[in-house]
Amino acid sequence: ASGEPAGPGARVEAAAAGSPAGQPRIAAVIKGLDNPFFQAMKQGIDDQARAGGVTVTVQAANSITDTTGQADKLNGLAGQDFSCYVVNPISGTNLIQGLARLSMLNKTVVNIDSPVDPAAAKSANVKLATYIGTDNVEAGKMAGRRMTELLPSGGEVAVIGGIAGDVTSGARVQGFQQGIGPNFKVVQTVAANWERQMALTAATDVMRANPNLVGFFVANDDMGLGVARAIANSGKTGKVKVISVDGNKDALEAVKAGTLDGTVSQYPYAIGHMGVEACQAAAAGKTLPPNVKAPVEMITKDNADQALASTPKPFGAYDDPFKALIQ
Amino acid sequence: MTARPEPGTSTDGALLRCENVSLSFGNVRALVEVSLTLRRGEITALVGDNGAGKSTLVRCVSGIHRPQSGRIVFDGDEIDFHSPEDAREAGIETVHQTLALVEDLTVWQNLFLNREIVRRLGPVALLDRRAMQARSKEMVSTLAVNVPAVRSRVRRLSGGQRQAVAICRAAGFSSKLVIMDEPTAALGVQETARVEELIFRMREEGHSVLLISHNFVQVMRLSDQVWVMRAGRCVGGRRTAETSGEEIVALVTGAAGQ
Amino acid sequence: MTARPEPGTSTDGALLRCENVSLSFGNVRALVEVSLTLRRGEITALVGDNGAGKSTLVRCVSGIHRPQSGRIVFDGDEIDFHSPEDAREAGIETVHQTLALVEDLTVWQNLFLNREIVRRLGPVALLDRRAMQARSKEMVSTLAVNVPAVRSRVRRLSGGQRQAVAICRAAGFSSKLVIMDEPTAALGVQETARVEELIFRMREEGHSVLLISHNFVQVMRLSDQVWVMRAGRCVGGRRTAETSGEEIVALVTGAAGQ
Amino acid sequence: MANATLAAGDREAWSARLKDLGFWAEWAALVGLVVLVIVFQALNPTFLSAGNIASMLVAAAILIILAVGQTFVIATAGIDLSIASTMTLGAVAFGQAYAAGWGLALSCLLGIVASALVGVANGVIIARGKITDFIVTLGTLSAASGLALILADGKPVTIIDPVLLSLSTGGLGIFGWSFVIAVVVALVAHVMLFHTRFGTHLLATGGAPESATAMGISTERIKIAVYTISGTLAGLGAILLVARIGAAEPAANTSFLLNSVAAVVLGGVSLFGGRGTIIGPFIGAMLLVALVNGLTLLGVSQFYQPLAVGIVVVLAALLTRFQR
Amino acid sequence: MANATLAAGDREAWSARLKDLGFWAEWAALVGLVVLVIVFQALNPTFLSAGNIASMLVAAAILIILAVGQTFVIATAGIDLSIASTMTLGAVAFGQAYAAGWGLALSCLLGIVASALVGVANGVIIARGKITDFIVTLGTLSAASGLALILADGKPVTIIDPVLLSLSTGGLGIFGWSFVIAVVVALVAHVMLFHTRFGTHLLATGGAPESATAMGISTERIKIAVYTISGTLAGLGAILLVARIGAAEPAANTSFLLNSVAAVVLGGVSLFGGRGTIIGPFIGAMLLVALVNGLTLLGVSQFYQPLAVGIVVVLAALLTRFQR
Ligand SMILES: Nc1ncnc2c1ncn2[C@@H]1O[C@H](COP(=O)(O)OP(=O)(O)OP(=O)(O)O)[C@@H](O)[C@H]1O
Ligand SMILES: Nc1ncnc2c1ncn2[C@@H]1O[C@H](COP(=O)(O)OP(=O)(O)OP(=O)(O)O)[C@@H](O)[C@H]1O
Ligand SMILES: [Mg+2]
Ligand SMILES: [Mg+2]
Repeated sequence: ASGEPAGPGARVEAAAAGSPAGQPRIAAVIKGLDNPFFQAMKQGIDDQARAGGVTVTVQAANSITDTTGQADKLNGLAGQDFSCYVVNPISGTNLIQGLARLSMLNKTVVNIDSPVDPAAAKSANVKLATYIGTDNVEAGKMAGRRMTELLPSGGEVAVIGGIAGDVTSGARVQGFQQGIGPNFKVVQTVAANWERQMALTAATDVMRANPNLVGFFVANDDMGLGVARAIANSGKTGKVKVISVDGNKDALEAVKAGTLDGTVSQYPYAIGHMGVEACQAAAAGKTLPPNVKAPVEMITKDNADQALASTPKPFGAYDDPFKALIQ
Repeated sequence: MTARPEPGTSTDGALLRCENVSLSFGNVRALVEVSLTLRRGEITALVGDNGAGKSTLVRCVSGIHRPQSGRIVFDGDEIDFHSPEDAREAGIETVHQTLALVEDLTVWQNLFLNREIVRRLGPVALLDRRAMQARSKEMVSTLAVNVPAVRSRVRRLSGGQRQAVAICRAAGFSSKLVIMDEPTAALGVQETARVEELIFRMREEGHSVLLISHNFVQVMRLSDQVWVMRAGRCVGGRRTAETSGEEIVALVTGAAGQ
Repeated sequence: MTARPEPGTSTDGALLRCENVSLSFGNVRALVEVSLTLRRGEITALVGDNGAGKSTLVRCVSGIHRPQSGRIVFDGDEIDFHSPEDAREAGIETVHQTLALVEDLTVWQNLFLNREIVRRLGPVALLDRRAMQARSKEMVSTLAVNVPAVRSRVRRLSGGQRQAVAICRAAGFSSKLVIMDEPTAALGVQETARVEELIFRMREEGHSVLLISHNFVQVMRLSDQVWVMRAGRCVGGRRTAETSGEEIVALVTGAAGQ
Repeated sequence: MANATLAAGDREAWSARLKDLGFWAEWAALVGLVVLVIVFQALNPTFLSAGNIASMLVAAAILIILAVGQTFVIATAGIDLSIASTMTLGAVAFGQAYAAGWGLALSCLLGIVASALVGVANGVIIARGKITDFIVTLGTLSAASGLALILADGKPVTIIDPVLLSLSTGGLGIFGWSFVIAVVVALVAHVMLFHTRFGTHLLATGGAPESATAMGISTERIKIAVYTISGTLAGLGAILLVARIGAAEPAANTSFLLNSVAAVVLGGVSLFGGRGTIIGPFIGAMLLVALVNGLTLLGVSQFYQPLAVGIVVVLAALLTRFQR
Repeated sequence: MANATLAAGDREAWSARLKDLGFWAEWAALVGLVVLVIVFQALNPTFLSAGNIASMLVAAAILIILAVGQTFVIATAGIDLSIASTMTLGAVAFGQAYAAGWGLALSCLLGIVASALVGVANGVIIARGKITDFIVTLGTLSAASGLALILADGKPVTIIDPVLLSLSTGGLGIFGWSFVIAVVVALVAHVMLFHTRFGTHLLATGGAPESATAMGISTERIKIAVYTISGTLAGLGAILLVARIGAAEPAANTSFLLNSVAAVVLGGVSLFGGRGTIIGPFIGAMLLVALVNGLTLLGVSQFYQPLAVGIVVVLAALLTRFQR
């Protein structure tokens, strides 16, 4: 329900942008730099742009915490002659200023992945053409439900998060806590700064402190692989479950191999892909649906093969309302 | 072996009196029960071999070190300086052997360090650079032959030029006692003559001077009283008029008893 | 005004010859067409006011600065040192005025800096600390009266003790020319006497010595030849035997023509 | 007469300076900035458009303010590694107070005070405890971000306030308010450093602490003062940060730390203390911001940007090689 | 006879040293480590279990190796900010070579060579270009991580190799192989620093570069050498990192940077150069690892951990206050 766009009117904007032949020039500002999740997103953007014959510039923040740097990049692009902006803000508000400027210029703004804070958007007169993404809280919930499925009798679990205070990590962890059954007890939450090496060390320590631990929830795949390694090192493979979020290729392979017990795949590829489609649709003067749910899958050993075969695209069918608009 | 004030030196005219001052660095006994007296309005010399403890004594008087035992009386009051600032406020200016100039600051900034001239502009006090530069120029040219630019950094100066700046700084501000630790060591003949003139002038103006020097000819020429240190101890003091260079050398080398 | 080698000094026995060496720092002309000659096996003195350019000339000869014009001939070859290492390799050891000791290293480490004694253990060469410490002890005790521990850091030493260490370092290694920039400035009487002895001994052993000093009595006592600098120029040279302290003073102050 | 010679000396000094390579090295950051501007403008004409200049200036404001604080510390031969997390703590304190209904002014004050207190703690521990600056501020880096997390319970607080919004979007022509504030801060800092006793004592403390002590300067008091200044400026930065991103977040703003030091060093200030300018770090900060902005405008790929930033930083620093 | 007096001096020096506060300060990191161990053991008995000790030692190995490299640099009054990203680049180079089928030995070599080259670049630019260490290594920090991203195309490479696996899991009793390697590195470094000419020249370069130059030491060569050593050790660290996590990632390992410097400073090495030990940084690294391990074992909340780390770091540093 979050990420409700603050206003429709994509048609007017596309016209105002005056793009020749309805071809948008797209600028995308996404989050990470060194994280495969956002690379898949970029790949989705690039692939669809190539397929649709539109030009696109993708910029990313220096790191997942670089709120002001990301704002600077959007501001840098805002002054240029782009007709459509695809943004994946690090926090709910950090891009507000630049977005307000874009709305003033009547540019199309497509919000993907992490939602812009609706209240802030409203007060700054930010008009979002559409929102495409999955809720990180929802992803966490799926992981929690999967954990409950794997361990019906519950037990002690631990959470390995990203940098302490990070918004994405916080939402995923919050979701996980909501998703697990009442028999579970979260004994510890450790911040491993999104680093695989730190996650490995932390998981080793946590298992030592809590010999009865039955599972880990890890806020992204990269750290999840570190935790899986820690479990293997201490000979507890299978005895301690790990579930992470993202759906990167390496993680899918680990799920297939059984070292990872599941990953919530959010399909950043599809999100990026649809982001560009939304721009195309807006440029063609179509009215965009305000809120589009991106596909999300719980990948387990059963469907890991399928997932791997189609990665980075989702293996199942999913609802893409923009496809019809740009046909 | 321990020295005590000469019978001849009455303590009435004493400006500074050290009594059994001791200080060790680890197992180096730099000062061992040093007692000596400086009279008001006189030039007092302190001589001794390298490593005898002269500079260490100076540092005790000027607030850099605190003696581990013994007491120091200055101008009638027992002093216990916690910092060089205390000593400067009490009226003791020092030219340290290692100069204590700030190499990255200019000559004028060094001369007026912690004595800056300021103009008040309402609540704020701004530096009066012009005034300080002009005064610095005057001060330095009284001593130096090859006068360095007052706005060049001290780092650029020759050894003797630095020495001149350090002496100017100590002499330029009225104080009761000016301590000079080997002030003319790096100076040329002309500059040395000027510094000696300056020292006499200071005595005339009523300041007291403590002079450390290895140049016994100079010591005999300038001083009213000589104290001799050897291996951390003060081994004797003489009125300059009543002694000779040979006697002082004998005291320094330990060839003579007290 | 420009000085040229004295008619009396034949250039045959010359170990070092500077010809029209000039060097400016920004707009400070530190050396202006300096020409002078040092003879083999002699003690040559260089005198002049503070800031006259003596140390700068020394730094040119020992490879720290490179002259902007002019040439320097050492031991028959024109030299163009790119670093002090070149100079040391050519056989020039220098005691700099600012000492050039490493304060955080110990006395023995300083004495053997870049001249370390090593023991070969297969492919690796390890320091022979004991040997260096023992030799250091000997070296320092020839000069110092209050001998500092060779394993204490130089930072801890008194002004004169440091000077002694610096001199030991330059004297302790065989070289063709030893340059000493005001070596006895900080030294006591006894230490000064020992250094003077050392300088004579070096001459006897066939080394040449370039001595910079503000002490004209010392210069007259020690040297065979005196060169005088004034404001960056070499204003004259004399055989010591043929001149007097007064003449030298007159040259330094500019009271006499060449 | 003395004045007349002085003035003559002035002119002479200037003309000599202009010929001196060292003079240009002092202005390395400026030379670098000018070169960068010319290159970017040639490659992409929107670079010098009013809109882009305005957004660069606004983007530079926080970094300038932090760099000024860092300059004071570095001029005393210290370093403030905690500057970015002190800012985070200030932002969180501000955010919590605002969310608790304290009102804008009071919340701002609280944010600045919280940051200033971290600075005071730094200064007191360093000066009185005689511990290396690096390790103390490394400790407070960690401690301040911990405090921020605890205070905020790890969650960001969205702050929507019309005054803050106009602070971050309004301004005088192309000069956004936050840039104007940064300029004022830099001017005051310049006067403090070069026209007050405090400034001279600060440089003496950095250049030769023992000599400064021997001249009766309390280096302890100077140390405490510079860290307090740096903390306070971090607090001011925190307000601008909240205004800019519309939220008070407890997550660390790590990039500001290295960038603030980089701006100072690019500005020609020696890390060994004793020398410094304010204009240098100011321009250094602008250089860093212009660099990222330009690379973004040119659409340099995200993977190549760090490489490009690294190379330009080293090249800009090469200009300072003639210094000293 | 000379030898006899020397030996007597030795004994005297030792007994005097033990009474000297300064002596204890040199061992501040050790004192801190012992205190920490006692406290943690009292609060949680698993802390000193063989298993936990083993995992702490393994976890410390990489940090120790980086800290040793950093010590060489810091002893010359420099700082290597690029050490962590150089490691990243080494890991990526290794990973790419391995994935391309170069075989383990060759790939390891390539990884180390890639890192060493970054070190050489650092050294050459700093020494020949005469630019401040800080800014050059800040530049290569950025450039190396950019290169790593480009090389890896932003993606991690999973590496499963039995030799690597046993490197990260096997060992001599509780001493994992990687810890054993770290100890060997530290021993060699100690000998280099204190028993070779190179070591003395290095300390002279750090303590008084001008004096060192005047004595004919080529400070340029020393600078290049220390950065090359630091880069090479970062490469070795990269191999251990890949072995540990089973993958070569282009991710920036930022925490290693500040931790490596912190270990060195906690180990009593002055950032102003000219002095240093190897055992100090070694223990400093152990201290940092034990601290995080202990806090995790005790289940200290993630929000309180940074605060605790900060406080302990400052307290440990307080022990060094009597130093100098
Ligand atoms: N900070 C210190 N730490 C350890 N030892 C010291 C320290 N300062 C001085 N010493 C030692 O104390 C002794 C006296 O030193 P001091 O500097 O007072 O000698 P001095 O008489 O001034 O000699 P000089 O004529 O050479 O200047 C010397 O042996 C010196 O090594
Ligand atoms: N690195 C430098 N930069 C600028 N000026 C310098 C530099 N070194 C020396 N000078 C200037 O060059 C002149 C000569 O200096 P030098 O040190 O050679 O004098 P000196 O004859 O050794 O004097 P002293 O007897 O005082 O040691 C001085 O005016 C000095 O200020
Ligand atoms: Mg002395
Ligand atoms: Mg000189």
